[in-house]
Amino acid sequence: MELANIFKYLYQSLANSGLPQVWVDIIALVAAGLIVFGVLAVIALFLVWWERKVSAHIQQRFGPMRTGWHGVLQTIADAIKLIQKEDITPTNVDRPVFYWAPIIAFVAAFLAYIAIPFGKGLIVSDLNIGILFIIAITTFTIISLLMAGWGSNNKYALLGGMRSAAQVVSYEVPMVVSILPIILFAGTLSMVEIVEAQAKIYQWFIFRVPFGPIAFIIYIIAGTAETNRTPFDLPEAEQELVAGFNVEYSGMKFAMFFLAEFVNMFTVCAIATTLFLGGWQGPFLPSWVWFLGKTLVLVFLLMWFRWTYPRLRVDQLMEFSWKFLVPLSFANLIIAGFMKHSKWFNW
Amino acid sequence: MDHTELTKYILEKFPGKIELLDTGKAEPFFKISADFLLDFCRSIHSDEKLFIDFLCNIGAVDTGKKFEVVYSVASVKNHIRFDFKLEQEYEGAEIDSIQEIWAGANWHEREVWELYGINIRNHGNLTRFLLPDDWNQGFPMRKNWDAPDFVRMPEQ
Amino acid sequence: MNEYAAVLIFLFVGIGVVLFTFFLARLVRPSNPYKAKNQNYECAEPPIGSGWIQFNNRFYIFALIFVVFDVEAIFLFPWAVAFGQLGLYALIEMIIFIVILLFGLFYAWKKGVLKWV
Amino acid sequence: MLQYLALASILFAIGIFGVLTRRNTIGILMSLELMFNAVNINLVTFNKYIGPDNLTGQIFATFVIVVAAAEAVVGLAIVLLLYRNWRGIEVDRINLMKW
Amino acid sequence: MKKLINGIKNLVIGLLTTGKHLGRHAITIQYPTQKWEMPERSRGIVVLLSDKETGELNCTTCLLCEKACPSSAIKIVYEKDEKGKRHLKDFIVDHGLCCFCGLCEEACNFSAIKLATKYEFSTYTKDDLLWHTNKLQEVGRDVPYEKVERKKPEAKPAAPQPTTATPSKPIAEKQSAKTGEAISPAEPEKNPELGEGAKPQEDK
Amino acid sequence: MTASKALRTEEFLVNMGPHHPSTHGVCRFLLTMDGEVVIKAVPYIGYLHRALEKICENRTYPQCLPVLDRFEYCTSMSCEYAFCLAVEKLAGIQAPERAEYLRIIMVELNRIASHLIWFGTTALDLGAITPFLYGFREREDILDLFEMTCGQRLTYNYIRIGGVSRDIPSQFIPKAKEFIDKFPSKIDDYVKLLNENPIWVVRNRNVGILPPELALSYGVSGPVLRGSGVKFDLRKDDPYSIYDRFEFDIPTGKYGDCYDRYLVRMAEMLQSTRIVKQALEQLPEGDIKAKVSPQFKPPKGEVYSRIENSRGEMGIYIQSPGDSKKPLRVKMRGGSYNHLQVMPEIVKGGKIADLVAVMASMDIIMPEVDR
Amino acid sequence: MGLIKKVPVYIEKFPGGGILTTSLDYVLSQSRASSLWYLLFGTACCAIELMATGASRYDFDRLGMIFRASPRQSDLIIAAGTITKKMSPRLRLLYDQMSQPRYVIAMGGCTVKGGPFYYDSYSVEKGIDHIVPVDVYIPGCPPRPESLLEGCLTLQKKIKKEKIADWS
Amino acid sequence: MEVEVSQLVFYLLSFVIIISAIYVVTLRNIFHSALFLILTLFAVAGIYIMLNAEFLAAVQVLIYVGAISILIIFAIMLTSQLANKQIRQSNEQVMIGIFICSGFLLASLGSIANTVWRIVEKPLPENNTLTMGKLLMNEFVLPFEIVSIVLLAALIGAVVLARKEGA
Repeated sequence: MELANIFKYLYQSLANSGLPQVWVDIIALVAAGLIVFGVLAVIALFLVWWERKVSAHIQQRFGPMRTGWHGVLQTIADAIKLIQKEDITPTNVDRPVFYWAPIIAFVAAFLAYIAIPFGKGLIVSDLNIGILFIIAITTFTIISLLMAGWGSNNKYALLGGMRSAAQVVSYEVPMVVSILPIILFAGTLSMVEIVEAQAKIYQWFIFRVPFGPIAFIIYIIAGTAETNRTPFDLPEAEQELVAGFNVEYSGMKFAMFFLAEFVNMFTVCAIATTLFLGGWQGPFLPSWVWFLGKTLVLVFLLMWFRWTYPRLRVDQLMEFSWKFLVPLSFANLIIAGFMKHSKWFNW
Repeated sequence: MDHTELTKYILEKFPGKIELLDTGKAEPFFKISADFLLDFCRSIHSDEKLFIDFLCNIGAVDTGKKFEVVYSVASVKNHIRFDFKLEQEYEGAEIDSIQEIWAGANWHEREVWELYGINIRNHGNLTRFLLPDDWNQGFPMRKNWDAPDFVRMPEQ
Repeated sequence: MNEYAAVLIFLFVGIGVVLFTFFLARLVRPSNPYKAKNQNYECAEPPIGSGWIQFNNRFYIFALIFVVFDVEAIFLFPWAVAFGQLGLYALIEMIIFIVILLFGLFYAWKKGVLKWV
Repeated sequence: MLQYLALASILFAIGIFGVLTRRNTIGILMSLELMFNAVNINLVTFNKYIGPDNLTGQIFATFVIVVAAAEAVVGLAIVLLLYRNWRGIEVDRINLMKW
Repeated sequence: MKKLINGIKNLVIGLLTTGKHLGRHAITIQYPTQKWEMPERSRGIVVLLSDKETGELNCTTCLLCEKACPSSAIKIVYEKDEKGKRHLKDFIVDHGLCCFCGLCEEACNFSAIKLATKYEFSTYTKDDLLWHTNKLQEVGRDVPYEKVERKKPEAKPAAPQPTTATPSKPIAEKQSAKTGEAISPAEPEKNPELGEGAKPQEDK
Repeated sequence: MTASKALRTEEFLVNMGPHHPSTHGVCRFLLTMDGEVVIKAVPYIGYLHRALEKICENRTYPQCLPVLDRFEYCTSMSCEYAFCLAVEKLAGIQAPERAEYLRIIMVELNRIASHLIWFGTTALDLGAITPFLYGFREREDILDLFEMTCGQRLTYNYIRIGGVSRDIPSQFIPKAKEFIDKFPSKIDDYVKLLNENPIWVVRNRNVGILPPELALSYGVSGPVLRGSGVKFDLRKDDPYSIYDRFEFDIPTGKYGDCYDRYLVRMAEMLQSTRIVKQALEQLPEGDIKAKVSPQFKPPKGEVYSRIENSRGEMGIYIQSPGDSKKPLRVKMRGGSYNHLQVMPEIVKGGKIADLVAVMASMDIIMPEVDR
Repeated sequence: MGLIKKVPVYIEKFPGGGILTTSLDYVLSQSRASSLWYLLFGTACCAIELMATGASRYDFDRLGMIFRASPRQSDLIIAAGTITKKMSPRLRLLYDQMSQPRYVIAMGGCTVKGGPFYYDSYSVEKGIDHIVPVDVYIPGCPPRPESLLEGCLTLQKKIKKEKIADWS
Repeated sequence: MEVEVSQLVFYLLSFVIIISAIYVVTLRNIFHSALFLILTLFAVAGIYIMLNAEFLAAVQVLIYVGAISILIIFAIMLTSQLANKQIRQSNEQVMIGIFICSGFLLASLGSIANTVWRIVEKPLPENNTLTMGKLLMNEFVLPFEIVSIVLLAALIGAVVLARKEGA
């Protein structure tokens, strides 16, 4: 029972309805977009709830309990409440920039899902530059954070925006270089082909010692930094910058940032799953279950980090990236190159 | 040094300029004149046997007739502690700043100035800090102070 | 080509969905702006000066280095894809390429640029 | 194909306009980026329509991007230096300073 | 290198520590459904106690609590009859002023006022926190207490004992000579079943 | 234009506080910043100035105690204790032996509770949220003990002039012992979470170094002073009450940075458990309160009495007119007052994140500053 | 004002419109009540109890209450601790900067009426209702965490009764 | 139909490019200019995709949007009196500028129209990333290595120029 077949069937029946092919494609894509949005919204709502539950249980609390069974409706209530909240646009802000920043933040996070395979055949469009596309499109997040920081006309927001931009920029290099060994071995940029290169469990890139685990660790660290989560959550460090770049945001605009943050977290984990953990591959269960399961395990890992570690200072953060991760990732790439050349692990 | 030794030592070190008060039951309590304050502080700070390196507290008192300013000092090294105070008339009360000896005196003196209206010479930063910036109701810690919205505890 | 139509359509769908939720919120939410509310938040104090401060951005130098390494990374992608069909010389060329740039990184490191000024 | 070339020339013309009229050095650099992009569009267009056997045009465009990046890096560093020394990055002021 | 390995080790130890707690059961008390059992001495809210049989207030309008209150939260409205005896007209406790220190309870010689172990009294208006006799009595109706009758302290001279002796006097010796005459209102014999560790001074 | 000033970009002013998550209440810093670097930090206080001293002047001595509770609410027991010691010194009252022990048990437990708040908020300020919750979890156990004894969680009004208000209930000792026994293992958890965590170390090491000379000159005391390497603890060096009967160590730091202050406080919690343990074992039977009338009038005199609080030297100066049941003047001196004063000196040139770390390690609590 | 404020008036004229508006009201007010994000604002003793309420034993999160550092994103000020005259304009500003709908809980005696600092204090604001409109008053000095939780539940009850049509 | 849609997309993209490019060079607020530059560059990436240069499009987004524009924004933060929006951003050469650029435009459009282009109707190589990788490693290996030298030079130059301050 593969979901992909259902979508194929729906697409076929749409194509047979006599509409011109262009319109069929457009309608199918719009529908796909809405479905992806729905899935993401559900995932984000679930992640928020899950994060609260995980944090609560790490801290020997219960977390949300009173809205629905064990608080499952909590984030939905939050969302409905945020819709009702007044949307304040302070007088001194740069209005268009202030308005568009959350939209760009969300859209950048959303676009990445074009190329992420949720399961076998469950990909909106298997771009031939898949992974590169995702990396490229998510850089818009930086722009949105800078816009939010600048548009707010607030010193804390500006400092937060700058911090996050610098941070994302610094961790972009180790992130990109840590996925290069995978591309080296898979010989392709397409996400689907990368997954197919890891058909057997021993082929998962994380198990290709030594470069695989190292690349995975670098990727996870850099991904944590890119999504601004503890220990790299400086841009929204409550104790330093109040709420960082989204100090001035309220209501739905804030909700968009919030949503984008969790979608980004899921993106990072989904990419890690695809690149290192064999994506949707797995026995018995439907492919999308495997994909979701693996990704959620990684998400849980990020949450676990968040509720365990203190936060780095901004200069230490930078130095860690440039003085440690960047040389390490390049060294790892060279090792991987030698391995590829000498046909080790080249199964 | 126990208390009697300490008292004796200090009285001998500053003959005639300092007066022992029989008020504190525990540590020695002296009274000095306001113009002797700086010299006194300097010498107890530098004296080898006393080495008063720690200023505990400065507190002003409005006795109803006069202001008193009480200094509590201690030595971390020699484990001794004593207090001394000086008196000031209501009108034109003014004392020297002892920040050059103990930098921590800064805020204590500011507080004395702000709440009691005792001027501090050479303080350098006498600005409002405990009270609101736009406070204009005088010096609230004085005994005779009153304000329209100040509610005294009903006498029981 | 057709694959990339998805990008365009997703772009519109994404923006549309966000704008739609904004519109939805506009229906429900109250709106009552006044002067104090619209003041910028600065820890419950009236803000001092404009928020558009011009400040010593020490991140700038990191951005400089980043641009260089980002450019380097884009050359690594085609190399990595094609490496399976190339020989050892490609590896050596790439190592030379990387080492030259890492030299730049170490230069910056030694010059103390990577240290926070 | 012609439409792409036309677009490139319009973009290039706008870039020229920016270079000529901007007072702010960063504005000039941004206009330069526009011109680089116009050139790149041309390169890629020629690649597709005139020499599709190979990807020489795209390779060249990549190199142009590299040069643009290097130009931006050095150019902005110079801007920074100008700012430090003269507290301003307006071109006409810098011209004045020169004399 | 050693530093690096050590660092990674300690990061993992941190993860394990939080992970260990993840498996444990929460210690949360889910308030509206589960309730924390307040210790008997908890000072929750000021109530007036009434006699268990008659249902009358224990208060004799001696005004001791009003005097003892450090924040003047207690107001007693009374009128004197011809014999000079005070009759309670209204007993007002302002819970907006009260600092829940328990001094009134200690001052009271007739077990008339108590800080009960109740705490759920949030209101929508400020005036609802100004409790009059009936409310105080109503809330205090089911509060358990041990009735303790004591002498009127007005009879007792308020004589401080400024002992001029040096404080270095042996403590035990000093305590052996205790006088049972003066009754301190701060006596802790409200819960005799709890204080068996040391019985406080006897009441004569 | 060629002056070195020209090479700098503009500095800007930022308000940090009075409503700021890391200022532990309502302290306000006016920061002059150069990018992320703090050039100058000017503390503004008084947002919690409640005129406690003025209030005390119009209360009888026993009535002062609830007010004193609010002077430093994290360790209310210490405030009461300091005040009672001062009054007792003034009037020559001696508290019974058992009361002295009970006081010490309570004060030391309260010190642990206060340090747990410090531990939690420090961790929170540096971004670790879970230790905060753990710290408060253990604190609840201590508060249970307090509530069982005196009926309140925070403002106890337990220690009275001449003794304590009530004897401990019978379950107190077993519960306290249980707590004392399990507490070191909890500390162990904290240590595992933070002490050696590389992120924690780099955030705290060599940050906010406070040299001992500067500390003394500013009147810094308590764990902060000890973190700077000065081995000075009033409980040992100017022993009051019966502290000379207990065995405990005074932990000191070496470099005077945030990490040292952190270690000192962590060690102090363990030392306090040691004291409580000994006190519980030695706890004698007997009276718990000397006789003091509520209308009590101490003789004319003045006294400054100091104790070691969890935030340093807490001193109470009382002047009694002799013929009144109300003090003429009560002056309170809290450790934070001086700690906040020295902060601008040591945060200069650090990042804004360092300011937060220093603030957390100083354990400043605003009512002690503002009163 | 939200556009929808006028809509119920029209909808209710249609058959079944009443049910629609009530159920909409129900969903909206339930969600408002179940997701009260409180502003991290504490000045004195009550702030410690506020923290304790957020901690494991009492756990604010159960009620869906989490803290936000920025007033823009919070729905509720729990005024925990004494508000002095120096602080009161700041409290007002914070309240002003919150986005509506917004609620205030006065926690503890100091915020209700000045508490133990009502008399003899020259600097304490005698009740924050002079500064901001207060929804729920909680007695106590400081109130126990349970009292605070109960206060929040009281506030939730109040919110659940609210209708969109009478929002101000 | 297919052709029409792609024409439509092209016109959309060129509209975005031209309008936002004009904003880049004329807006007073330099930060807004930078944002419009980003928009322009993003749309140019769309043009690359239409020209079957997907890899180049990704590179365009990655480098221009992700790196250079951030650098530009940082530089703006660092140097401009942003609060003061009244600063005049263009100089007196506006008329000359319009003249020159319209002259250029006329000349180039004319020459484009008048040139006879030898269009080769042939699809580009299938996987352009792979092809580029091969090309870079074989035919363009010297420029490729020179790129690293150029980047190194840029890096060192920038570091030397920008470092001065604290040292």
